[in-house]
Amino acid sequence: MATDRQGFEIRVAAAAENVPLVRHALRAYLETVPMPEDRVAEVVLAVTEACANVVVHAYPDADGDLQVAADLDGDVVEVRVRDNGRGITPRVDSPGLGVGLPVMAAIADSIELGKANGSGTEVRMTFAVRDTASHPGSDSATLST
Amino acid sequence: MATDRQGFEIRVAAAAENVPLVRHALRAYLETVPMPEDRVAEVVLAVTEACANVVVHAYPDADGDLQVAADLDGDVVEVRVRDNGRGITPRVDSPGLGVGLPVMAAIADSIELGKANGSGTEVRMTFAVRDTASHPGSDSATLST
Amino acid sequence: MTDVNGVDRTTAGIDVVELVGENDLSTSAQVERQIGEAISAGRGVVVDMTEATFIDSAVLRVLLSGQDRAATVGVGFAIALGTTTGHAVRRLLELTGLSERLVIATGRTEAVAKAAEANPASR
Amino acid sequence: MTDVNGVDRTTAGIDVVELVGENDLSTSAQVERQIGEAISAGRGVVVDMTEATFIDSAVLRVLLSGQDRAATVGVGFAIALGTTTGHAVRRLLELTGLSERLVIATGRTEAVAKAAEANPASR
Ligand SMILES: Nc1ncnc2c1ncn2[C@@H]1O[C@H](COP(=O)(O)OP(=O)(O)O)[C@@H](O)[C@H]1O
Ligand SMILES: Nc1ncnc2c1ncn2[C@@H]1O[C@H](COP(=O)(O)OP(=O)(O)O)[C@@H](O)[C@H]1O
Repeated sequence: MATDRQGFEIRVAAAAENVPLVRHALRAYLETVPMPEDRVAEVVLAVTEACANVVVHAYPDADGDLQVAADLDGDVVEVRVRDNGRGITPRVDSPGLGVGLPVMAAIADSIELGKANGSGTEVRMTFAVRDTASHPGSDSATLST
Repeated sequence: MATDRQGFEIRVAAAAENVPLVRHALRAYLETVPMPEDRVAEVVLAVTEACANVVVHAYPDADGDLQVAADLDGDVVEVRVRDNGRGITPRVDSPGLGVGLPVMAAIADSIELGKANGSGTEVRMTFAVRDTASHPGSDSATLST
Repeated sequence: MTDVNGVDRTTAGIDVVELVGENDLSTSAQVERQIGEAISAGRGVVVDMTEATFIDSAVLRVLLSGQDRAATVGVGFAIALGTTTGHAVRRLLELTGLSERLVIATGRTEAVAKAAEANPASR
Repeated sequence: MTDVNGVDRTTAGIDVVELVGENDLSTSAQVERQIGEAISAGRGVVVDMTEATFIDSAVLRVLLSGQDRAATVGVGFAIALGTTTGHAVRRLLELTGLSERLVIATGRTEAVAKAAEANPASR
């Protein structure tokens, strides 16, 4: 059984080609906590969307870091995605599909967006380790084809 | 000087024509807390965007309520916008401009999106009463770097 | 609450759609219609927000799509701001970067002149 | 890590763009190019995601714009899912309502048949 407050931390340059690395490292971490496999896939999707936003939006004219940290606290995994960029800035001309934040909000049990120390953005998401009633439908991804 | 934990609460049908009512009631409440006038205008904008999302997205096929509550806790106003709708659901065909959530995140010191009890969405935003902490350093995010 | 918005027709082939007081998703359809009617009739548009105290992103969407439609049709389009324009209006334009994307003038007269420049009816 | 995606040309005038393993914003431009080349050449497209374990919204955007472009040009477009398609792929399609907006088939053969129905080259 996993001990509380096991931690995970990674810091890479905010570049698209690093997002798979972050994802794989996070997935490896999540495999050490008692979370159903399908739920791990969803958490990894939500965190990928947050990382993609750092790559696409945080540093319009410069290089910068992408940091991801995760902790298991009791039955809840908290993941924090952080940058030192320009802070959340609405864009009417975003190159994205515009579903990143709502996808994160739909998957996570809660999501908090805050200003990181100094500058930049911190996205904090929580996910119950066991797939309880807090997100109905998340385990019934029945796409009939 | 305002006492802590002064409260504000309003509940209306989730309809576009009620959003101005909520806005005016909230503005009247905010005028009782020591917040600069321009900052009140921004808070009211962020809350309007959250209310608009309830009207546009929360109840696709039904009627429902829009609830807004606010509290002053020390130097921080917390506003909660709540519905009992379908929960945050990403849409690629949203009729909106897609800047609602980022506008809220840019204006608020922090924003949390969570599932309301049972069903629906709760958007919780905090705003420092005095404009000091509204930018850098407002958050004691603890990602050891 | 929200004062009544109106439309003035100028001699320069420009309709002035005036946003008075607060406008949001509850009035944005009306604003969209007023802008659309002017453009459909081949007239340019000024959206006068000198007396606008508040707009939300639903109104912003209407402004953007109005400007895009005017450009497609080939008529002028400009926004008028002024000293009595509300802080929420300026803040929203600024936050979203639209203060750079929209054609914005100080006061109605300057806005009408800017819109008329792009307007075939006035050339 | 991400396996290499490939493109197969079928006899039915359909190119099959195969997404293998994980795809996200780091590979979405490549996928977009592959889809775009097929459509530009007047061929229909099947995006075979039967072996796709993961996609993000950057890939979703490419799928949607591919389908839109195919419809504009008048060639077929379909997605193939299968039992080995990853949970994250199905969940993202479902969450965003795209499982209803995209033409989705079970397996490559059925997807090619669906795309060929809409494809002038195969009629
Ligand atoms: N880390 C970030 N730094 C700066 N801006 C951000 C960040 N994350 C999100 N944003 C802003 O929030 C908006 C909404 O993000 P999202 O829902 O993921 O849609 P998309 O990225 O497709 O536009 C973005 O367009 C961007 O303006
Ligand atoms: N209260 C809510 N209930 C359900 N879905 C919501 C709610 N608020 C936001 N959403 C979802 O989040 C998305 C992003 O919201 P927003 O950034 O305000 O953009 P827009 O409303 O213009 O699409 C919406 O398109 C919608 O799918």
